[in-house]
Amino acid sequence: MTSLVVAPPLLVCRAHIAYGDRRVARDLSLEFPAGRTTCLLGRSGVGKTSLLRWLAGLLPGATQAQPIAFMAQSDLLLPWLSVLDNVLLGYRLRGDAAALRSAEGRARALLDDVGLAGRSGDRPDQLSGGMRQRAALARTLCEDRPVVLMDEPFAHLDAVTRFDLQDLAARLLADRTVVMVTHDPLEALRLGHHIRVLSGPPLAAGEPIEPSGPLPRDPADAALLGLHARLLAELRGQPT
Amino acid sequence: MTSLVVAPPLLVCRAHIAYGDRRVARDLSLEFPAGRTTCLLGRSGVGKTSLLRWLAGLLPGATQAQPIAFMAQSDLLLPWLSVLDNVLLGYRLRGDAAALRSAEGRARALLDDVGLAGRSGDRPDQLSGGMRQRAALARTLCEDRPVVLMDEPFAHLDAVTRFDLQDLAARLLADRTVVMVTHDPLEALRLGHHIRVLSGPPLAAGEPIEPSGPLPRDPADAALLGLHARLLAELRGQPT
Amino acid sequence: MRPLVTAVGLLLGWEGLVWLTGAPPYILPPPSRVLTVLIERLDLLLAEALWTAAEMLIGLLLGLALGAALAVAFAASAGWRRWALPLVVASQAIPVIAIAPLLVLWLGYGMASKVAMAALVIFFPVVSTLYDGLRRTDQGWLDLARTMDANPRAILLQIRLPAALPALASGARIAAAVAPIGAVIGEWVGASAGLGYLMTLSLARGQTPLAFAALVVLCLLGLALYHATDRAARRLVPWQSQGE
Amino acid sequence: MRPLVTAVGLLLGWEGLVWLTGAPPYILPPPSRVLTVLIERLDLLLAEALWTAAEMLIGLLLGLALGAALAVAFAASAGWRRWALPLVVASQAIPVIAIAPLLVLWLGYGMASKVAMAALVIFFPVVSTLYDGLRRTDQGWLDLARTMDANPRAILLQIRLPAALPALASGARIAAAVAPIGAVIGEWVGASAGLGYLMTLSLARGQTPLAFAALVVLCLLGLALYHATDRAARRLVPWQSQGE
Amino acid sequence: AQDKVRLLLDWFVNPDHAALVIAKQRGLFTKHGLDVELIAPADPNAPPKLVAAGQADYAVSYQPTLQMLVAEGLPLVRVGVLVAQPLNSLVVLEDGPVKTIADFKGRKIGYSIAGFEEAILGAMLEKAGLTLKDVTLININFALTKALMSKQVDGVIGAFRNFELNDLALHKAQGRLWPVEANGVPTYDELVLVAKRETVDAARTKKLLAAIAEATTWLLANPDEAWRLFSTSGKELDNELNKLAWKDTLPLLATDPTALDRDRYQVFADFLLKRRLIKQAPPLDSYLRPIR
Ligand SMILES: Nc1ncnc2c1ncn2[C@@H]1O[C@H](COP(=O)(O)OP(=O)(O)OP(=O)(O)O)[C@@H](O)[C@H]1O
Ligand SMILES: Nc1ncnc2c1ncn2[C@@H]1O[C@H](COP(=O)(O)OP(=O)(O)OP(=O)(O)O)[C@@H](O)[C@H]1O
Ligand SMILES: [Mg+2]
Ligand SMILES: [Mg+2]
Repeated sequence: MTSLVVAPPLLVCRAHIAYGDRRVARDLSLEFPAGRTTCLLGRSGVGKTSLLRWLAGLLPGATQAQPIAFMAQSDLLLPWLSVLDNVLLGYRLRGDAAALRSAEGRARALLDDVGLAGRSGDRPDQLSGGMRQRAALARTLCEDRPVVLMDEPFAHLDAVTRFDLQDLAARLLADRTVVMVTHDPLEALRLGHHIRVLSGPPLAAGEPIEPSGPLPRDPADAALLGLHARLLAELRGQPT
Repeated sequence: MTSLVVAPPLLVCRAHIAYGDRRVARDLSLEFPAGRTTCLLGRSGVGKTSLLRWLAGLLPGATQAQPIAFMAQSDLLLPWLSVLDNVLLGYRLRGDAAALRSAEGRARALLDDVGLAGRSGDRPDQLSGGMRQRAALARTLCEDRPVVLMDEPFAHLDAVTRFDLQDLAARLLADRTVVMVTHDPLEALRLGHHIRVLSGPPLAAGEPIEPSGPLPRDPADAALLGLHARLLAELRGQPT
Repeated sequence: MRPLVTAVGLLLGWEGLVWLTGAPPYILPPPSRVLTVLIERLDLLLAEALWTAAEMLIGLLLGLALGAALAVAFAASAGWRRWALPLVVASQAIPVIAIAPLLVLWLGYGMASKVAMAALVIFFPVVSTLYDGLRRTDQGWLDLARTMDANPRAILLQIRLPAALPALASGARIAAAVAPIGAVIGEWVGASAGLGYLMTLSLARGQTPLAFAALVVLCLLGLALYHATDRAARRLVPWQSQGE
Repeated sequence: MRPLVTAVGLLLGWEGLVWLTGAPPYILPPPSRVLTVLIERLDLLLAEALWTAAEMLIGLLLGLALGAALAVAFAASAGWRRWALPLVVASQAIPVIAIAPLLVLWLGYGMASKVAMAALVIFFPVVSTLYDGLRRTDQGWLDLARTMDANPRAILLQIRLPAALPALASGARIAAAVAPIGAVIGEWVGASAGLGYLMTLSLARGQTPLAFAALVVLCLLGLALYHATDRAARRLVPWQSQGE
Repeated sequence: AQDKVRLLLDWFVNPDHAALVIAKQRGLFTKHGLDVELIAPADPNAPPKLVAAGQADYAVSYQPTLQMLVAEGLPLVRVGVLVAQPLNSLVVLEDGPVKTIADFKGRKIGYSIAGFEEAILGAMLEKAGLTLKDVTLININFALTKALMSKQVDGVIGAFRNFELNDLALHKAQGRLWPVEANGVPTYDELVLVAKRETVDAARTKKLLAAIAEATTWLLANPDEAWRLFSTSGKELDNELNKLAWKDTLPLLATDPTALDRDRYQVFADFLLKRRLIKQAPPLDSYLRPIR
């Protein structure tokens, strides 16, 4: 399950983001290095989701340069499709029958990985909140794109499931350009090559923090605990 | 802001919970002590939300014995009401004009507490995900009920905001009977008089864990760290 | 059992109305008289009802197909929207008396012109509600589909259309309810059979009870079609719980 | 500018239709003739249009009010649903020819019976869509309201009704589009003014161009009412983005 | 004080109503102490029923309609006459293939009033040696000239001799016409005045008919001035068709609206019976009320 395309970097260049009169970002420039996972932290409402939507080309003025997989803050499952069909949504929408057939096996495997093997025929409204989030995660991973954008992908999962799925994501997303919004500093430390704390308004990114060690990292690592404190302080608005 | 009614205990007595053929709980009996906060942990899909809905009297066979405030897993803000009006929804629905007037001040204070002071006139679709969750929290707290049921109330909040709002909740919910579902063992340790790990199916509750010390507890406490490991193990299905 | 109770209740209400307003039998015959005629002339009524039912059904199917196609065209193309939408709205303002000779000229006096007239009445609620539904799609879904490189066609057919099915169901219910009058109006184009024809005929001859018996049969046909459509519509959107 | 282009386009299309089908002028007059008559008899047409517009507007308002009230009653009470819903559905099957004498009997020859007839046509889409909307309320909101000890009335008025406003908007759009035909049908009850009256009269007199001029004015009235309603409907649900 | 009278026309105002309109315009009703309101409905079947229901005092209707309604038990009486002969006729295009009624064999005929017009047509065809089975009947719903001119049908029944030929002429077509009463159908009164049996007021009716008679006399003597008065009395009356029809209609108006030919009703009732349009013929006295 390696994509053939080499993952590109993501660039934000002098971006303006505004909703009506409310300016979220102004002249924002930022780079997300190719083939790496960048975790974004930031206070609620600072503009993380907006930035991600910008990167996905969903905001006015933004463009989507390369194929991406996008996992939004809400699960966005289609209620009329089974869980399996939801996971395969991208292939169904692109209408390539051969690709769809060949993807089905992977979709089932992914559902198995996220613990929904027995639920692939259920409708989304028969799932619990965490199950829905896992289905959305499986859909995003199934897309198999060089660039992956994820908005709080594990927010509704219990600690154990979260830990396992972090491993899964780290494995499947290796060598892709990933931008992941999270509220959990430990999650960022476990999964991010780079971690950036966003502040604002206007939206600004702190210096990238680059913990060492291969992904996924061990959260019990003492070095990480120090960074944890630093992240919290930065979040609190007191850069150390 | 103390409620006049003395908070009652909550009892689940030989409850059956099922969706069609899918049995979630069978002959479940459980007690939530009066005036205390019980935190529920459990794997995704085990039935936490179902249990909470049972307690709220929202499932067939269940009854709602006393006034409750219920915060669901999704924010359930009404898109046609301003944030302030959403917070006051209960008072508006009950149609008691005097109560509504007297609650407005508290609602504004609560919006201030959750960091939405400047957004009380906004429509919910102008808020970020975390802001919406904070508005829903304010609505729940504004209800000022002796029994409060909350389903993952802080899931979409960054670590700092979450910490502050945990304090707020602990302060405002003291002496009430609170049942809170959470996925964060540290949050449970910080806020719960009792912590119960749910397992299943069929749904069953582990022995109550009762950390010592007043709420909110300090997460850095060494005693809590031990309990943290125990909770994780119990979640993983290996009770220590 | 329940429909029977309802029917008896309605008949009593009707009798009460006759009694209260003092409407003479040649304007509003009492239900007892209408029932007698209904039973006496059942063979005639059923034969005519068959015609009307056929017009209703074909008109409804045609109206649904045409309405759905137009709504999709409006949702898909600004050109269709700009040029055809005013036409569609304006078409609802055309009385049968103005359009009947045209229909006859193009389609002749056969069933085709009647069905066309019926479909003209029936298709509009379908276009209108479905088009409304198609432009109300959740923005989140549309955004998701865009990130998946879906073309507008796929988005329309696989996201917007299924999401608009509850709206279509709503339109289909209205369409089913107006199908009887559509068929009767169709018969006005020039018919020699059907309940509408029978009604005009018997009203002209002063046989008001027979006219009302035909009306009762027409209403029953309408109710049956409405309930069948309602059932089908509920089945169309199983993911959406609908109260009674 | 754009409406003008549309109008010219439609006229060209009409002329083309006449040319293509070879419809004789006494059945489908060419737009040039109709335009001439339209301009020559503008004062007459406007005077008649005033009547019809009044009937349309009053009928629409009445229909909206009645439809909304009934939908709320259906949503609130199983009794209303059981007894009145079949009546409402059946009411759509009744042709004007059967009910006109009754209306005159009860409401006299004045405007009241015409408006009543128009409202009868107009109210149904409103009941149907709004009632559909009322029974589609998000279960989460209903549960929340229940935990807040809201009585069914408060839930209906403060949760279900606002949540169903997009559906009501959909119904109002249909109602506006059928309002012209409602008014014309109303004029059938016995009128001495109005565009429908003028149309019947001139068709019977072989003055087809005048009839079509009246039809054009009627369609314009319909379009204007539709667009006004569309605007109002969008304003009704500002929280819901609607594409063009 | 003026006696308020509500009179329902059979249809929109047209030259057939000349006497009524002129009586009103020249104040002849007022002169006889009546305040008459003329109301035009769109459905010719409704007025007699509304009179029977007491919603109006008089209605303009047709002899065949009256006899069929009375046979169905409506409490109506004929109190006067406006046109004392049939207007109905069978019409074809002059340059069409049908030269005699016998030529209709295998052709299409349009009608508008089911039952009654079928019966008339049946009688006419039988006189020419055909039956209804030899032709195809098509309901054209009053679009007579349109159906003829667009060649959707070969002939139409229900054409009024004072209107349809003129309508054809205005569209530069010529019609050929067979009057019904000359081709196998008993003669009858086309336009009659009816009232409700129980409440008919002889004295008032006398005044009404007197005003109508006076108006008829005047308009026959002053046809051009009468046309001006008529054509300006309401909307859309001043048009070519009405102008042409006016000339053809005046000679058809009954000079004596009180006239009553009882035999004609007996014969026509028998015709209706034979054609099975009525099940039994009510006694003439029950629905003929001579006003002298
Ligand atoms: N409406 C429904 N119809 C059918 N099955 C349902 C429904 N709601 C929940 N379930 C099933 O009931 C079980 C318990 O669901 P519940 O939502 O209570 O889980 P949970 O513990 O809250 O999970 P999570 O942590 O993911 O929110 C799950 O297996 C779920 O699939
Ligand atoms: N549709 C919208 N209309 C108006 N304002 C909006 C809209 N969406 C977001 N905003 C505003 O833009 C700002 C950034 O929102 P965004 O959703 O990007 O925050 P976030 O960092 O993702 O927050 P959270 O952690 O709570 O999800 C907030 O102030 C929010 O109120
Ligand atoms: Mg966000
Ligand atoms: Mg849950």
